[in-house]
Amino acid sequence: MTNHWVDIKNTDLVLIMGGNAAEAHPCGFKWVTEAKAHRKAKLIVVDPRFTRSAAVADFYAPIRAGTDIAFLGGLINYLLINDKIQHEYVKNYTDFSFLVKEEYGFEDGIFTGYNAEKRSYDKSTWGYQIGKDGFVLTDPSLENPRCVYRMMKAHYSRYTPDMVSTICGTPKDAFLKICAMAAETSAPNKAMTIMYALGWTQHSQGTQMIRTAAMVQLLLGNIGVAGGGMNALRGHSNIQGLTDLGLLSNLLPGYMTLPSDAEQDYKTYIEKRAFKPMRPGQMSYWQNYGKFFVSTMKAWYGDAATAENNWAYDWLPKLDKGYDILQVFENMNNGSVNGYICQGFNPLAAAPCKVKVSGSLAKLKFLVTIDPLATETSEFWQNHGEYNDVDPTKIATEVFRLPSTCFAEEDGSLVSSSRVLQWHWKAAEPPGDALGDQEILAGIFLKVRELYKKDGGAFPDPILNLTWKHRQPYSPSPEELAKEFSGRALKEVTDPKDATKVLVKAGEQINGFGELRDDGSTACGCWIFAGCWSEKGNLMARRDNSDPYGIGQTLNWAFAWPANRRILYNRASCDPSGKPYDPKRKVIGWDAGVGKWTGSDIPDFKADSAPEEGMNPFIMNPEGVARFFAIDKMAEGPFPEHYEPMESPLLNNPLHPKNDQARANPAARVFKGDWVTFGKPDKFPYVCTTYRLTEHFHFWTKHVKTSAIIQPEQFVEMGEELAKEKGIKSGDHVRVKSNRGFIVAVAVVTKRVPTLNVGGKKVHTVGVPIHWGFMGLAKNGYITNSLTPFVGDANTQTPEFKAFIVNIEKV
Amino acid sequence: MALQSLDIKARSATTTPSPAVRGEAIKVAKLIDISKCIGCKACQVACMEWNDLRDEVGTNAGTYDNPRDLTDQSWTVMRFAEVEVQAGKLEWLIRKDGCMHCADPGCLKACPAPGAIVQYTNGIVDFHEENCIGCGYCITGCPFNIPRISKKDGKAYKCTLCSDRVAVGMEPACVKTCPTGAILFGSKDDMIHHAEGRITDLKERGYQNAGLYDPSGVGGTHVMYVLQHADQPGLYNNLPKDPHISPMVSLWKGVTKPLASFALGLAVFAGFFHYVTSGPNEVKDEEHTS
Amino acid sequence: MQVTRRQFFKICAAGVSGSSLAVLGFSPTDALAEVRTFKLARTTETRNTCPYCSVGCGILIYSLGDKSKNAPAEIIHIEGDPDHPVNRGTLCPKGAGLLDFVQSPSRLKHPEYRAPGAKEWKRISWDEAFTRIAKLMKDDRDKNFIAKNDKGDTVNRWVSTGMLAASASSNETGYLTHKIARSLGMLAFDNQARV
Amino acid sequence: MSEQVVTRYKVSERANHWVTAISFILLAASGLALFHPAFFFMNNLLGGGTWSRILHPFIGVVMVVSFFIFATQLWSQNKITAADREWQKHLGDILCNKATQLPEIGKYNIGQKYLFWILVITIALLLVSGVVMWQPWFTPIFPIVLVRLASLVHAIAGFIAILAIIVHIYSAYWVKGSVRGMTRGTVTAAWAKHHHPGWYKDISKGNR
Repeated sequence: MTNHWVDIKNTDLVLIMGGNAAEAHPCGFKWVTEAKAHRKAKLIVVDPRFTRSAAVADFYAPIRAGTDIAFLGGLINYLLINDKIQHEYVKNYTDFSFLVKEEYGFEDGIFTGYNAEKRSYDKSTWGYQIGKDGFVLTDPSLENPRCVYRMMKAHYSRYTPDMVSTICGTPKDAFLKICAMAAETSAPNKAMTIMYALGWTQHSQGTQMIRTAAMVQLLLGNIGVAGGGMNALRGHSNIQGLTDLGLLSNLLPGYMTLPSDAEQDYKTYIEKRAFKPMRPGQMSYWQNYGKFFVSTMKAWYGDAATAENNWAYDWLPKLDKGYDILQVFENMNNGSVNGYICQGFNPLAAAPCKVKVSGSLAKLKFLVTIDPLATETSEFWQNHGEYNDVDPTKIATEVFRLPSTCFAEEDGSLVSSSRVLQWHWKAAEPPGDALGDQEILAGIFLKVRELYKKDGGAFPDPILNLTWKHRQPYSPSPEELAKEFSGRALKEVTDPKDATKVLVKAGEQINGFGELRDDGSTACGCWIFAGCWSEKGNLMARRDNSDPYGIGQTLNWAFAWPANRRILYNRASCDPSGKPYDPKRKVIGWDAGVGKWTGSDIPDFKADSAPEEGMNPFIMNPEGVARFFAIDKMAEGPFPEHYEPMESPLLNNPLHPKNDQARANPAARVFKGDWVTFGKPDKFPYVCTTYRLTEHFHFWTKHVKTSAIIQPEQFVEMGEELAKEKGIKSGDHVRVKSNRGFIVAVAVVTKRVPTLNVGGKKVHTVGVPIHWGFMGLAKNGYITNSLTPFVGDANTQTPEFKAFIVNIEKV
Repeated sequence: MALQSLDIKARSATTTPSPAVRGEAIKVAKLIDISKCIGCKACQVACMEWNDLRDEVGTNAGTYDNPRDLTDQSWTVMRFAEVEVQAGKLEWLIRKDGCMHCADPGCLKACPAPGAIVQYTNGIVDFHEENCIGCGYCITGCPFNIPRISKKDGKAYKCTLCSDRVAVGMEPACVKTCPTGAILFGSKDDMIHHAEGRITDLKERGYQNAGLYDPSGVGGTHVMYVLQHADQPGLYNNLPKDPHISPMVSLWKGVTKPLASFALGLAVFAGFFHYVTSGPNEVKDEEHTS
Repeated sequence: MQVTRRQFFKICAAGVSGSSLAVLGFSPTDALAEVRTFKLARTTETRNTCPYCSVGCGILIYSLGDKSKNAPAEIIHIEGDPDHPVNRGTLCPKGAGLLDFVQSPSRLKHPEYRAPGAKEWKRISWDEAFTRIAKLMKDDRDKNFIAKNDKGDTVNRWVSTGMLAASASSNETGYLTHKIARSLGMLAFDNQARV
Repeated sequence: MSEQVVTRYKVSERANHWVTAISFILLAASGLALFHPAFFFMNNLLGGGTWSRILHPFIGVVMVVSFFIFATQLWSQNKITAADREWQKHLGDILCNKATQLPEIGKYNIGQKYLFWILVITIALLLVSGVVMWQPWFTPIFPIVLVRLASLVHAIAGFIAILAIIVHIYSAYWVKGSVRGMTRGTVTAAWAKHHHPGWYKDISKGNR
């Protein structure tokens, strides 16, 4: 979230799209009801289903699953045509006036540089025009046809209300009503917040859906302000933390990235990431990349990381490609993966195309599961009748099932979607012989290390030199680990402007990432968390909930990254002269008297940079401004374009009916063997979307009696019209089939799943909740991911769980 | 917990007044704002958890309603209704069903077991299972069809409004947990005041018939609803428009009770007086001998 | 048997007085009402956060006993933390039922092992588990570790064993997991951010 | 001088009567206990409120069975005749022990016949309504409106039955020499001649 849960109460308009906050995040959704109650805010819900969020909305509009870019692109077109944009904001804080390279182009759904064979782009033409001074060329008059504003206007002019309605199936008047409501928040003192979640990420073009929405928010001047923002409602309790800590194939802690094979030279690795400003006077905070990197390597490898060995740069594994979960299961299926460790993760239930996942797991030599609960994955080899029909005698995988503690039996911190790191305390001992995750990790790692020490082996250096300064080596304490990622000074750290001024003494915890150095004098396991455990103590455990400004910032409650900021980009809540756009919801403002930015939040800015200096609010971007034109950052194009889901009820993309290449996302990765697993609408005519219900959490709560009681049995939802056509009544059992598998479940026939008119064609939707499986207290059911396609978003490889095609029949 | 006799306003099957009739205490109420309810069932779970109830893991009957009805283990359930009050505008009305804690409780009136049902001065109507004999009369007395008899111990159960929590100054479990603030708890006056604000807001949002459900037929209730369509409570899974204790129950447990008891007493007395005044009907001796 | 007139009077008198006393409420089974005992009165309260979604609600865990040596704590109730600025004491249906997660019959209690082709689990000790897993990992790493790619570039990666990290585990666990995974050269490393 | 006696009730009739009677007393006591708090103490007869609630319907079934067997035995003798109506006109005098010129009535006078028919009707009603009210077995099957109606009917029928039985018991007590008919099975010939001359004639004929 750019903003945070409580801040939603400051909004004037809430758009829930690509998510279902009331069901998936009820306690966070509370702040929507607060905004409605105390600010007379309105709530809009756009969703293929009339969800429980829609039940309390002021306005609901249906949409065909997977067509959100068309909807939002239409909204951009509306705002530009009707001039409903926050002029001062876009002119100063975005790349509106930046000039785009002459070579860049877009034709019939494909951007310049496409390689159809590789299904990827050469992005060299996707950039700004750079002047002789090394800075981007701009045209503040916005007259130049190559300026981002004009390019964008032209790009989205095709997204007319009629086209939106044709693609999305949303009635035109409903679409226009939402446009008009959103447009009102272009006023500088009005804010709209967008709340989204997996309903946007889980598409083959999910990242671009989110970008399109962010562009809407920028046009309206709603980023950085109280009650505004792009608010990703994260899933698991610490998925934010694990992402922050870089537990993904290609990341290092704090959104640093692993080197690729080609990056053999340490210096070029750093230089490529330490972006120089692209406009004069801008901060470009990533310039400090080296400080963050060296400090992480010092935390990991201690004295073994030296200037001489480039801080152990070569010890890091280098990427030949991404190894996301889909790629790994593809490799496993090909027999090139032998071992797999599932720590609190149930991929048999959670990953797409169960038949492929199950077959892949059976090819492993060993599987280790670490979990408090008995997961489906841990028993993938066991025959569970129709729900998991396998022959154990034919599966040669060695499986270990290690019992771990749950939240109530451990100390530690979690990062909420608001980016707040909160400490929690142990209340009881775990059941039986269960151990904490840290003890299990230590148990395995120290055994591996012992073997390498004793017998040697392949490249043991990083294993033998990994820092392990724990008072109880077999039980590293959360306090020790938290202090390690928060960071400490190895040598005295002084003020760069005044070497006599000591900022931190050697051996002390640092106060923030501003104190990190690239000379090996600081160690910090995750730079964005820096300062969460300083010499003042464990700031994550703070419990002062006072809110002196009354807009919900509570700066003394726990610790938010970065630097305890609660609203990101908050400099953009002020006009260029430093005055808040809405004084009633002041986040920060320039206080000329003290020469500092002050207010209810920590400024996301150089605290003493006066407005006259011209530094712009988006300090992480080398331009200092927000980008409408994504340059080379996205896989499928600098401007989001609507493509059909990989499986869609339409045979072509209504925007490019004649270009088959532009039907679905041209840059989405599809593994060779998977093309044949995609279905065609003649056999699978209905759109299917999978989702979560408020009564359950993923695949855990079927083990929980209370949840099993309030939502006991697997079901699928369908509209009354489809049910009538198929002779299905509520309570009947139906079979839902995709080209990859089937499930059988109870039918819930409802008015809440509308039949859509998509370009004159009737499109029915079938909704399938995900929560059931063959373990636990709830009634056993089929794994919903038996149905889903093995394809992901072109940028993140997030599987396309939200839009594919199926057929149904009564059983 | 101390005996609560000073806090008792009425007691089932008790003909004398309770101590608390001497004065007034602050009345509490739970306000359920259906326009804010997202049907998440957190209240159901909180109720189960606090009161140590666990119903059967049931089945899906083609709806979101689970458990499908109130039971001795489910003291509150969400009832879902898809309606189109205005053509083309779908509304999903979700009502939390459970004991309404009537000011004039039909269950208490019908109950034959002394002290099995009590009404506290704060308005809570509570069942005391140790006194309950399991006759089920409370069910017939209730205008909202709430109490349920357990198949295991044969006693009647329903929402206590968490009388154990309220007794120590806390709010009921369902109220505390409600994520959207659709359930509030406080003095009845405050709840009515809050409801007025909500109704104004709903009217501004186009619900012309928004209103408070505090039916006078049962003397008002200590669980009230804010309804978007107060003119049609039936839309909310047949919430009764004008609930009152059934005339059959009133007749049976009202005037009939003392009159009939009196009549029976009178019959005994009549016999007694007849005997005293007229003497026995004996066959005269001469008839024996004849 | 004949009841005399005098006896009859007595019976009637007793009956009348009995029923009139009863009418006045003098019933022998009269019992006073009391509310259920407040079950948290002397429990221990521990502050924690909900492990499900990323709203990060504050919770209060109530356990039996005072944590004295001879009384292992047993969690009996969980409810929302009213001080928490986001949830302010509220909890969703999952959070409100956290007690049943802690006490779930599906909770695992012992390390278990399933041999190739076996149909059942076998209980093993932690040491057996760690020893065997470490051996399997080292064997695979030693065999499949890629120090240099085809071009001769140093790449130091191990991609034949992968790991999925738990997105509900703490930062401390996540940090330690990351450190260990990268020190082994792992790249096939992911978490629940996508699913 | 040994008294001349005639048989009024056979053993089977007496047994049925007393099964019915004892059941009725228990039912009335436990029923009244639930009817008005004044009578709640009577629950103790069956071991307290809960036991009363549990046993009452079972005892009810026992009574219904024994009563209807008994009733079929007496059915034909309880048809109301013209003589009965004539007898009824003298009720005032009878109650004042002043009656002299009475029509010859059979085994039962009209009061007894009324009792018979009242009990046949009320016990049938009590049975039907009782089943509807029978927790926890049958009640859940029926709609609440029906249960409410049943409760009311049960109460009214019970009230009438009890009232009738009070009159019955008193009459038995008041009319000296009656009780032995149901305890020992015989009444004096004088009693029979006096109270049920028609019947006496019949049985006298039969005896001879």
